[in-house]
Amino acid sequence: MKTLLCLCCAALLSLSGCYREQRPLPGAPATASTPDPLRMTNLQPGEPKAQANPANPYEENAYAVSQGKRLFKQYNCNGCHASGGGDAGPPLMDDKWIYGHEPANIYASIVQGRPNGMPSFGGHVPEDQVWQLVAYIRSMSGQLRSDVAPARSDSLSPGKAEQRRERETPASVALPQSAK
Amino acid sequence: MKRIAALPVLSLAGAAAMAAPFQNALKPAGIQAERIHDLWLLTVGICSVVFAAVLVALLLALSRAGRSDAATPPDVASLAAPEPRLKRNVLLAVGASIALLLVLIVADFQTDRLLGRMPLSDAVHIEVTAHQWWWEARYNDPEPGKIFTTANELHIPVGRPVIMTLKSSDVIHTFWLPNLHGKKDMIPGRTSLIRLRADQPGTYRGQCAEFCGLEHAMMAFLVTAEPNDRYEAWADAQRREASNVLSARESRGRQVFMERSCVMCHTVQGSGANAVFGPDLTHVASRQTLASGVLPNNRQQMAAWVTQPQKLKPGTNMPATKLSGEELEALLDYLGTLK
Amino acid sequence: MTTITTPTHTGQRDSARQLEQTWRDPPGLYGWFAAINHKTIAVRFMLTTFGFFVAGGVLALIMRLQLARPENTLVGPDFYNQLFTMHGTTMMFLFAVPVMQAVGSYLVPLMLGARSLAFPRMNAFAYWIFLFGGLMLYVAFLLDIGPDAGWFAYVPLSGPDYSPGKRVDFWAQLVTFTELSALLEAVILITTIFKMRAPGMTLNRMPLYVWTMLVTSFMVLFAMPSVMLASTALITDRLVGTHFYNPAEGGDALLWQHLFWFFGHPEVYLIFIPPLGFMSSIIATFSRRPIYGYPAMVLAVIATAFLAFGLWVHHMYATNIPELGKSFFTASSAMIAIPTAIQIFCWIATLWTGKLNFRTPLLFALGFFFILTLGGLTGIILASVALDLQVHDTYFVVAHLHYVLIGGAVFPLFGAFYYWFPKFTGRLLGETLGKWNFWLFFIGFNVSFFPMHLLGLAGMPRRVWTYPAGMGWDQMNLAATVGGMMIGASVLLFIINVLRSRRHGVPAGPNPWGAGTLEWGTDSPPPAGNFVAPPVCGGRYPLWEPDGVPAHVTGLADDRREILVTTLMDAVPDLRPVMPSPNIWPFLSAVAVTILFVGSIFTPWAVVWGAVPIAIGMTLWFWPRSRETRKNAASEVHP
Amino acid sequence: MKPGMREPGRLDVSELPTFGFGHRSLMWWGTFGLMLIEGMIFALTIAAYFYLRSHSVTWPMNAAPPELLWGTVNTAVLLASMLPNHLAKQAAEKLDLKKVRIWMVVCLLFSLVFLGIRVLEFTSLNTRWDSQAYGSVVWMLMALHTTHLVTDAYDSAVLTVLMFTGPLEGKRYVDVSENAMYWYFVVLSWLPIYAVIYWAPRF
Repeated sequence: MKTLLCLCCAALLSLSGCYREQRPLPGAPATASTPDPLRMTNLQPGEPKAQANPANPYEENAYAVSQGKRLFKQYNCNGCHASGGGDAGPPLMDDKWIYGHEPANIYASIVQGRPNGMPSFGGHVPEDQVWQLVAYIRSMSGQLRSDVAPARSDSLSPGKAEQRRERETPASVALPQSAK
Repeated sequence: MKRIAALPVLSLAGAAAMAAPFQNALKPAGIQAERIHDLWLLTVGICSVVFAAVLVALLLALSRAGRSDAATPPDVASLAAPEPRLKRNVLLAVGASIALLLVLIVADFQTDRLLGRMPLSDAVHIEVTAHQWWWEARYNDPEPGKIFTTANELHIPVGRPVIMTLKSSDVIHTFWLPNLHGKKDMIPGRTSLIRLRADQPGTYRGQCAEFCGLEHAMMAFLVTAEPNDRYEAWADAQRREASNVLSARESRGRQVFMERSCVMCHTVQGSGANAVFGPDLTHVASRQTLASGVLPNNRQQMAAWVTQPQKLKPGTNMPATKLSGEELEALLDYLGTLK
Repeated sequence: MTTITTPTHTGQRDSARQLEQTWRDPPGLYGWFAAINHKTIAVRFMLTTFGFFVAGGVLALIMRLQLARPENTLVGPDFYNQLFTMHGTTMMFLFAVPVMQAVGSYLVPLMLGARSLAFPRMNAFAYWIFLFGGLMLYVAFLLDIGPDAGWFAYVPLSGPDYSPGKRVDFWAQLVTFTELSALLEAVILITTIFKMRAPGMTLNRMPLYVWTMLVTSFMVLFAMPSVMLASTALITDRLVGTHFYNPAEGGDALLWQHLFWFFGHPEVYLIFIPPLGFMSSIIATFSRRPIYGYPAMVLAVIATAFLAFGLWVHHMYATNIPELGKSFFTASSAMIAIPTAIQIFCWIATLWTGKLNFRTPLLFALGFFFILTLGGLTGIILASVALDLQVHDTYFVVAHLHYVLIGGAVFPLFGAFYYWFPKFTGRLLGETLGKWNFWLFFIGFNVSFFPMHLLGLAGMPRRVWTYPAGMGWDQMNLAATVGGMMIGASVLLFIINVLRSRRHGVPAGPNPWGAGTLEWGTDSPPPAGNFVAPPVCGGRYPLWEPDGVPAHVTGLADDRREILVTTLMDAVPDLRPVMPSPNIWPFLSAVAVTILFVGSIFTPWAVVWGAVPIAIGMTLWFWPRSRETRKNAASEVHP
Repeated sequence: MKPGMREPGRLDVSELPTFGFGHRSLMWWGTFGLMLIEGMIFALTIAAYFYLRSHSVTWPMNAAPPELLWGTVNTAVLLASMLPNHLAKQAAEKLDLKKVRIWMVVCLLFSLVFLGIRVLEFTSLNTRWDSQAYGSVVWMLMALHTTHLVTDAYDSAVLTVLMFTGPLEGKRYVDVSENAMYWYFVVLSWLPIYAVIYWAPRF
């Protein structure tokens, strides 16, 4: 029967499944390998090194990104980054990146903190949660596929949902005047 | 295969701990559940009678009716002539069913009125907030100093009315404590009230009844109904801050608590940890269960819960925390002091 | 008993051949996609819905295996949530409602003595839409994009914030697919029933089954728009950031529940009313007499339909809506038992005074009495606010709804398959296997679902992927699983029976049961044009009329698809329009619509660019072919 | 039974007309069914509008009511379009091809005008679908009705072309007449929607 046939074909496909839709539970799946320690201790601003940046698998996974969004609120990132708009801390939804826009750079910023007020969350926030945060932060400037990036929240809407943001082309900038 | 779950191995001890408290609508232990149970008995009685009557009528019909096969000529007389006997019997049956329905409807209205009329003097006010997938309970009091918060395990005084304000912090949950009362939804953006009273002391188990996501199945809570004086004693204990008189190991444990992920979500009154995204742990050691009614609260389960929560409650928002053996032992010691 | 089509003289035999030429679908692969004959489409429709029924059943068995023992880890919460969502969605949207329309689209024209359904191309289109919707859902499911927020998809859990990814969007679009298909079918059936009845088939001679399909179709028109609106609002919330269900921006989570249950409760009766028609057909035939109390039966069905729209709130008793409202809905929910009671009593009266022929169809009809009555009574329990507060969202409700839907719909449906299978295929289903099929199903069903009443009262909530040991739930869950397996086995027997009987069954002849309605007056299976000479209807059971069918219609062209249109009330011959001929555009348009719907899951712009191919497809579908037109114009008679 | 039985056992229908207008035709019932469905959808959306309103303190929620100008103009245009539409219907029922062509073209011109104005209407709603629930439901109503305008305009366009190019037969006049009926529906269903969108926020 035609129906059955189609279902069988789909069954073959499904052996792979659709990673976007899986629910990787922290600890369970392979999170991105932590960037090498050299880069970890590298605080100098400006161009991220040309060397390979490990990709963040969570950037392909809608559930992980939405977890990142939840943690972003929970860990009160809004306190300084005001839902990406920027306040005491720099905005995260624009194209300007002081310490680099690659997942590894953002990971380092969160884990080690940065001068001028960004605290270090190393140890406090487990690794896979950091990677979830990294994925979400990159969605704020439209770096993620729109079918992975979060839709609007059930809250007062701060503006366009991440999934509908224009993709910014990240540019590196020096520290803002205020911070000097 | 990717869909095979991580194995939540609940030890037999766990099962036992869960077996003790009941969760049963047919064992009312409070006035509200009693009233519903009375209505239940009446309704089931009437329905059984009706069911029996219909079946008897059917069987009689089958036994007395003649037999036939496809060749038997159809009897179309009824198209021409009315059938008064059938008419009378059908009308009688319909009349009887209408009458019984009216009885049931009246009884139901009556029960609703009674449920709304529970005396409320000297009530305990509790604000219960549901989270994915645990329960937060805030005991309100006219004196701000006497307000305290706990999680997943409530104590209430026997014979005193309890007024619960129900809220949700994320999706729709339903508060259900079958031995004491029926359900009430907890709908984000709305608050609702549930009034109940425990008339027999005991520990009763409740569970979220509205599908609320990955761990809907593991969102239970315990309510302990006890004499007023013991309740007051418990409440006083809950109001106390965690003591800071700690052994070296214990204060090392507190250091771990403060430096690792625990502090990001949990509160321990008096320790400086005051995040509100997980259950308040000020008196965690005084509770019977962990992970909202899923695990018995003992040292070994606590260790498993801290280090690999996803194995015990897949989908929970509690992150796995990597700890050295020494850190873990110290942390467990510290948590053990939170009585 | 008279049959209508046995050719009497050569003239008629020629016209029979000619009619077959005119009405049959074109041959070959193209013909397969261009087919529009209502019987061809209906058979495909039935097979497809039955395929989904089996698929949904398999999902249910996996769930039962998982719940067979406490703390089982056969499947995890993520997959389990997809399982029960898919099971509910499949059974409600892909089986229960469409299968009733599928059977109706086969039988209604035959019972009315008509050559075809009205709008045969739209009928084909509706089928393709349905098929593609169902396939989309299952492909998504196999790709791990299966919806996991429940078939009721309550917001905010199903909303943008708590259901990341595309799982729920596929669910919402499936709703759009199936409801579109169902709405079109409803329009087709209403038009057919009102305007294409055999001359003399006044409304009060219409078979009870046709009445149920008429009422059901009207209910579809009023109920389904509600869920389409709800799911559209859901998908816009998720995709373009509207705030229908966002309390923080003035939306409301309960808006979803109102819209959903305003559809959802009538839907139960969409599923339940056509089987009442099956019952009336089967009981009349196998007790060899007309159903007692025809007017009462018709009025009862209509009353059920009206009441069905007045009780959706009894799914929301646990929410904080005003008590007064709840009392009203308690009353109306209880009152809907009355029309059903009336029908049950009328059937019993019919059996009481009839001569019974205990064949498998009658067995299934009798199974209905036991199971549906029990389900109806637990329904009265659920109508009561106070009791519902305890059993709502527990396994008690699972038991109740399966007693109502399986007892009220699936048992009569199986009876109907056994009853009409000879008409579909020309051969009878095996009687022995049939009896096994029935008894396994009947016993298995009760073993599986009766304990669930007790489970619910013993505090077991619905939709839990596992449960702790020592709650006193273990044995009852095990029993439920065993019963489930028995049901599975009996459905397997049914399939075997069908496959064997299709080839080796006893040849049926036009009227194997000696039934009284018009579909039995033509060959089995019926010719492409249904009737060589369409009958004139002389009573409620035309074939049982002492002097048989008073006359046959002549003067309809047999070289083109000419049909007879009669007047609304009295079925007086009025027009003889020409029906459209097969072409492939309904299929292609359905493909275009599918592309738009699936595309709109990923980008709102799909609605814009996806509309272009649809416009093209529909235009070519409508555009008249000049040869045909000339032929028709030549023999035109102006009003 | 009409028409008369020539010989017993035969009901000859060969003199019956092959098409007819109004509720005699199947097409009328098909259109009627679609109108019921769409009417139901409009009604439910309006119900949702007032449901949300009943749950909100201020209405419209932090937004100004839509400007009246374009909506009102469009209402006038839509109402006016009923005249050529009516004449097209009459002509069709008289099987008068020349008149049908003329009035169908006029109708098409009207539809171009009100589609143009509809665009301006969207610009004068003073709210966006994603600003709050009020905006969402207003845009939903407008989008639903606009869909009907577009589809009906397109139907009429196709039918008009057919009327010029052929091939024609009697039942095409029925199509024209049913198309006109559907047009009535689209116009008349606009009146309550207009009242809700433009006037409800003002009271």
